[in-house]
Amino acid sequence: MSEPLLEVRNLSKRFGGVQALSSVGIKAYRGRVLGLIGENGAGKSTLVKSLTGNYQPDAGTISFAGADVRFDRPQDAADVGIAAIQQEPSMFEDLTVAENIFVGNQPRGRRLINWREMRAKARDLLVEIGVSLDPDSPLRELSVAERHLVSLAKALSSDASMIIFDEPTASLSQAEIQHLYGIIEGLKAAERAIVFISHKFDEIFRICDDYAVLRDGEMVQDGLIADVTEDDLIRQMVGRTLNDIYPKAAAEIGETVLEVEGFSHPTEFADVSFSVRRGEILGFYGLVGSGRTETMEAVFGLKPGSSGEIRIEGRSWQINSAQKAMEAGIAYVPEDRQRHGAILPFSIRKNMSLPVLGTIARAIFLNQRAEDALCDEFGQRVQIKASGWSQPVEELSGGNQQKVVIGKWLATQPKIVILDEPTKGVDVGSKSAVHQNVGDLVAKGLSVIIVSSELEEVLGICDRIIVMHKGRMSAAFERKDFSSEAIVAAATGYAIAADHVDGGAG
Amino acid sequence: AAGVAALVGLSALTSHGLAQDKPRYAMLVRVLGNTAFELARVGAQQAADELGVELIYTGPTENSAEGQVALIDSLIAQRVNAIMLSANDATALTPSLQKAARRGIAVVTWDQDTEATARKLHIASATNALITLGPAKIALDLAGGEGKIGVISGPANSTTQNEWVDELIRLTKEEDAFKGLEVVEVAYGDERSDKAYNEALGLVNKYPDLKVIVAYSSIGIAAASQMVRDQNLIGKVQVTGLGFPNEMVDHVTSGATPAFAIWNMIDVGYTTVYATKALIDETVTGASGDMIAAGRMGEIAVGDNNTAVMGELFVYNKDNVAEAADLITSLSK
Amino acid sequence: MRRRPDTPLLPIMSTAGRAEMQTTGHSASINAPEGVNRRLVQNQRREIILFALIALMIVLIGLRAPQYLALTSVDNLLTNAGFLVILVLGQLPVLLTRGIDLSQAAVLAFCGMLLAMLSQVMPGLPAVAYILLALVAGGALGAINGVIIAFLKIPPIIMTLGTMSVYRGLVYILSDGAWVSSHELSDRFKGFPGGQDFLLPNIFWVAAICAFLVWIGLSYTRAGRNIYAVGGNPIAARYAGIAQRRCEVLVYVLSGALAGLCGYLWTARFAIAYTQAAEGREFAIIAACVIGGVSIAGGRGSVVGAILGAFFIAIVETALPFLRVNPFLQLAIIGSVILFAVAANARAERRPGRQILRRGGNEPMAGGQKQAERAS
Amino acid sequence: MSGRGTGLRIGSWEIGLVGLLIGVVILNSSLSPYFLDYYNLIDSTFTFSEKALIVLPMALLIIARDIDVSVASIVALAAVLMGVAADMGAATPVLVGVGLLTGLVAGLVNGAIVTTLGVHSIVVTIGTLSLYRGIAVAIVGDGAYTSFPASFAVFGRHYVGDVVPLEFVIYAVATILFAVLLHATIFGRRIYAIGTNPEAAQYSGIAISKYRIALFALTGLMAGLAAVLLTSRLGSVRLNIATGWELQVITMVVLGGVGIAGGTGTILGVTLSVFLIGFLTFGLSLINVPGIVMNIYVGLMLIAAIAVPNAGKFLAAYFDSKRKES
Ligand SMILES: Nc1ncnc2c1ncn2[C@@H]1O[C@H](COP(=O)(O)OP(=O)(O)OP(=O)(O)O)[C@@H](O)[C@H]1O
Ligand SMILES: Nc1ncnc2c1ncn2[C@@H]1O[C@H](COP(=O)(O)OP(=O)(O)OP(=O)(O)O)[C@@H](O)[C@H]1O
Ligand SMILES: [Mg+2]
Ligand SMILES: [Mg+2]
Repeated sequence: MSEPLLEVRNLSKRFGGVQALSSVGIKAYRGRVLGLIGENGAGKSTLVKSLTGNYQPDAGTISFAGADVRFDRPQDAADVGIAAIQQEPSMFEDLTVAENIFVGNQPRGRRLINWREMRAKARDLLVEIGVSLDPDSPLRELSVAERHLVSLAKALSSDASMIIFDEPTASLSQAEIQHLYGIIEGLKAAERAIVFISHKFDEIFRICDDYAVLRDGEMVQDGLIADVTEDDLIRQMVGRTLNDIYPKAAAEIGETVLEVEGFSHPTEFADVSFSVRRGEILGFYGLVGSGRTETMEAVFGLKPGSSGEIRIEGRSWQINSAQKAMEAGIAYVPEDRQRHGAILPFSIRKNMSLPVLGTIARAIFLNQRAEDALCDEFGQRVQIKASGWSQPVEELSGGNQQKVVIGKWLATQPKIVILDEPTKGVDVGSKSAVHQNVGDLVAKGLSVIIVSSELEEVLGICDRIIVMHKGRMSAAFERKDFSSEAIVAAATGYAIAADHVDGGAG
Repeated sequence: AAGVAALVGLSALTSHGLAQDKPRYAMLVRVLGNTAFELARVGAQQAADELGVELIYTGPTENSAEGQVALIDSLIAQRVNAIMLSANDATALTPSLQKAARRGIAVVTWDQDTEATARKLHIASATNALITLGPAKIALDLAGGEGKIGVISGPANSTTQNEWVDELIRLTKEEDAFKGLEVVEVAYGDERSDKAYNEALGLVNKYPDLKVIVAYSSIGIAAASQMVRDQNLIGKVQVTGLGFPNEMVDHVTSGATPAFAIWNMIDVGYTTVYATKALIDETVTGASGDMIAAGRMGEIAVGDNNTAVMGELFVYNKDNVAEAADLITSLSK
Repeated sequence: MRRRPDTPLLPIMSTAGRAEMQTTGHSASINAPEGVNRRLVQNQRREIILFALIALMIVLIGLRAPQYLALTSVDNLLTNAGFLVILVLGQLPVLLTRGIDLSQAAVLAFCGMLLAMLSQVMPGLPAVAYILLALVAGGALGAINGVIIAFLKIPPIIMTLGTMSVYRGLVYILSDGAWVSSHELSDRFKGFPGGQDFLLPNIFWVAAICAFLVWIGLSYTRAGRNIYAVGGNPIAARYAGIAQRRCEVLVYVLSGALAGLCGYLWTARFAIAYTQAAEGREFAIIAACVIGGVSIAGGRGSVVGAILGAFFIAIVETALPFLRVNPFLQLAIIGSVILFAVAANARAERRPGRQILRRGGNEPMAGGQKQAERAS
Repeated sequence: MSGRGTGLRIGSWEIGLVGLLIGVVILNSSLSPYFLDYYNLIDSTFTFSEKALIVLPMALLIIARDIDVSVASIVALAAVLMGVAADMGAATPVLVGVGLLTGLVAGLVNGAIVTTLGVHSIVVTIGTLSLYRGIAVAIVGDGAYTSFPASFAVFGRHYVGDVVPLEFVIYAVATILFAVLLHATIFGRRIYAIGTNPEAAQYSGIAISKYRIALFALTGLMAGLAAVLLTSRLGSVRLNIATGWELQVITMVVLGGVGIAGGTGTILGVTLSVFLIGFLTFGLSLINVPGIVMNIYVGLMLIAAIAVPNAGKFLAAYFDSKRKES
């Protein structure tokens, strides 16, 4: 193997109490893909951000193309030719696609920005990665997937010799992921060095040449993908073996609890009809941007202007607000847990009690004893790991934050629980824990709706799957006739076979 | 902490000595920064020096009753010997002033009066009739006996200024001498030069045959004169009213304002301090008929309603304005 | 990229992509003129509406009070609008960075007084010198705002609320509460701002020049685009390696400098400097920006819009005296007009959510997309 | 700032304010012999009690990420309408009713416009700032309302037991009520939640719009109460009554440690800052510092309160990086 393009030697970084990285070393080569693997909080993103000048490491050396380098500002990293597609591509809603690509180094004439040139360059880049986007369209009109592709275009625009993908597929659908593989192959062919972070092993084995495993901020092992099996990797990253990530909870299925009929919204989705039964797990699969979140938000009363009928245990409800939905016995664990799920600066206690304050208060006065009791009961049930109920949620790891949100909703004693992307960006360990919880819920006789973009997940744990495409139901499957091909096809809109679309009322 | 440090520093800059020996008279004006009161202060200071009194000059930043009430309370707290004020609200100050009286503080009003129960004595710069008359006479002969005149008043809420305007309108309607004049409109300049300027401009545009603009506000007359000069209307539209020599010199020399009138604020301030001293020394009681010995101003009689009036307005024109201006500038620097 | 354009990364995709680009209306706008117009109209919608509104207003006023359209009063309008435009041009970039500058009026008063007193000691200076001095003095006061906001992370509204009082108080200390009036100001000092050397009032021309420069700065320089970026998404801006602090300092210096300039013009125009000068204009400035479609939340707003907003307010203020409305009603009218304009804006202010149902053309999966169409 | 969503716990901010307050008291008593005098101090509360009544709801409003700059205009409108009622010979209870009702309605209107238009409240209330005072001006014109019944003067001028002004007692009671409301009830908790993360609050089933409207209404109501006390104290209403209060009120709130970004702040904090500013300005007035110069000190204090701690952090970080260099 030739000289490594990038070599990192015993890099260390700590945040207050957390030692995010301790003397980590990795190598990346031109024309090869290095897979960076590790649990949530293992330090992958921190490593990336140290390589892109967003964080300054406390110790260690980075040598790039043979020379030692240090990045005080993100610009420094860009200058030597390192580009990254960050885990959450944060971009500029109000600027155009072209501007988002070239922000900070717009093409200029003598002094002034040359807009025509900028548009042209942007268009070429977009064509090269095969996206048909108008360089002039404001970013806010784009879907998450499109945003990822724009940030990829940005990475390419800087003519970087090394490109880092931090969990690029977390919010992408199968088809989009396939597309991304193609792009990465192309980059390999163009002699770029690639670093690829993911929690999904199929991808890692699909496109990585080398791997490096992080655990609690330390390098555990690295080598050639060819030399390892999935189980080896899992053992190395969690330090133990996991038996089953997708356990199928065996709860017996009862009568119909929730019926949604002819649900429509002027812009987001149209005539969605489905029903869930007691003890049943209903999966919603589809591409990102296919309108599942919107549909669920509407069921939970958060999307004004949506029409259609909702019946719960036979009784029909006019749900126009979250309060009403809770009253009706619906709980919604939103997709974006940081923004919608929890109030990060609040303590676990305050988060847990928020939806049920009215019921646990003495008259209108706060009742801390009752709040603690609440946490004891439901916090235990989802096994939150925390120093105490007074710990702010922002100090918890992603997985535990997710548990707080779920626990908070269980506290509302719901009949139906809607989980939107509950395992998005969650590592295998926490993932199986979440699935355990789902199992317990249905076992207790609740009904669960899971929105997920991960095929294995829906295939693994659902009794029925409804597929959405561009805001419409494109198919519905009973467990007996689950088939990956048919589901993916329906999701990408290939075969919309009418006979599949029954309200799923079963 | 740094806050306090800064405070100490700045207070040092602005805090005035607290000489306990001399008697302390507080001169409370309607609003700070108005030349009229600055002039009164000059006169008052002269008198204070002559009488060996310490003069405290203060006033609110905004022309509001709340501000003056707060200041009166703080003056009471300081146990000053006298409060001499130009009131910006006839009723609102009464409780505080009566409290002051109960604490043995002599209360004298000047320029603008309060309710009679709130003070012992009032020094009037002139009666409203006299004040209105000054500019009215000038306007009359500027207009050559007859013609349209527009009025620029101060803030719409200033009682006195409105009284003057009403009086002016009464004159033009009822007094034969002034029948020739027609007040076509009253505009409010709000003591803001840009507002006054626009209002004046509005007048000349609306009434092409407007002869004279009478401004019962020192900012108004300056702004109007400025407008007349900008629009090259000198000689066509003439400006007069109440103003201060130091602000009006070059409007007068330019011809925009051939003449204007004003009472002598310096004398008002001067007299007020003497009157207050007399009141405290109980050489006068403020009853009608009392004679106040007011230093260089000679003897001044107290009329009914415990009010002593200073007399006719003084008219400035190109012959006397310049030297008056220089005098004022030299005094107030 | 170190790659020849004729060998794209993804042969298969890119051809599909290209094919897509000709067909789908969404991306067509690049080369199809009607597409361009569509986008122009949709982006400039608010400005166009506002412009129409202003035109309508002028017509109505003209019907009611023809003399308002007389040349002299038009000059007067342009002068007043000029002041407001200059201040608004300073406020706009600040708002774009999610900031706010409440100290502008105080800076105006301070610089006005400073220069007025200066003109007493050295009356001979040419107007240019005064203008430069005003810019420098104002810029300095603005820099104090900017540096402390940027480096000590004080919320702008608090910082400028504080300096608003401080600067205003300093005017008083500087002048000892006294006024500087016409005859104490040299003719050189008063000459240019009062003049009409090129047909229209000089103040109007100054405002026009400022507008042009700010427009160029905001839309054709990296610094300008960075200002939009920082306001639109501070975190992303940091990742993009944009020097946030420099942007912040820059906008407050600019805001201060323009307020200072305005201070000189104002003082010279009305030939008087006093402590309360322009007091309370802060709100009018903000209102003008908002009416012009500048977002308080940062990241959105155009020079054209802001200027139209300034004219909107200036027209209302200057027209009321002509319309012979009861002076006591003017404030209430201004208030309801502001509210009306804000309400009219509120719609445009709402972000157009992406429309899943009608989102045709710009699917990332160009290839799959086509087949999907065929399949269905 | 005091810990996010904290209850009555005393944060570093409050401690800082106590320090400043002590500093100001020492400073003032050294500058003027008349400062440390019970009657003077208690009388000085007249100058801020009314504003402080508006500070309380304004704090809640800002904690919930809103703001109302129209409060001074509401005071003016309420005062003028009371004056009108008085002229029509209304009795004291009616006058109080008119004042409170006017405030309440004005506040409701603010809230309704803000929530329906979805425009930032500072923008909307800048509009109503002109509108409300405009209406007041249109009614009172250049005149003044002075014909208030004698019994009406109680609120502004009466001393409870000849030692404590009734105004101050009312303010003290209001402070306690607001402290309980914000720190001990579910409403307070929800207000913090809304201010810290409105979206999450909505997803948790909190009726955000209802809360916002209610807070605006409460602010209006308290402004109405302030108007009652002020009018009663002055016994005279003119169109420029209560000018400039909005900024003084907001200054007190912010200096009290209420984060303009929402979600932080305590009633203890704003109470301390009320007394801080109140005593500072009173002390300065005792040495006859003009009001406009006092504003310099208040402004500096406002800036210093946040700048000084941050400056510490900044320098620390700076030297830290310097060490890394070498
Ligand atoms: N800005 C920060 N401040 C404090 N702690 C941080 C910060 N960023 C990361 N951490 C901590 O450092 C550790 C590593 O975080 P990092 O984001 O690198 O994990 P990761 O491997 O990217 O996890 P994931 O797979 O969820 O993205 C975690 O414990 C995290 O809590
Ligand atoms: N153009 C966009 N602007 C803002 N947010 C977007 C956009 N596109 C997608 N998102 C966010 O990304 C997520 C996925 O998009 P969306 O929810 O609309 O589709 P979906 O069918 O729910 O897909 P999924 O639930 O798998 O994410 C949601 O959180 C949505 O808010
Ligand atoms: Mg990560
Ligand atoms: Mg979603």
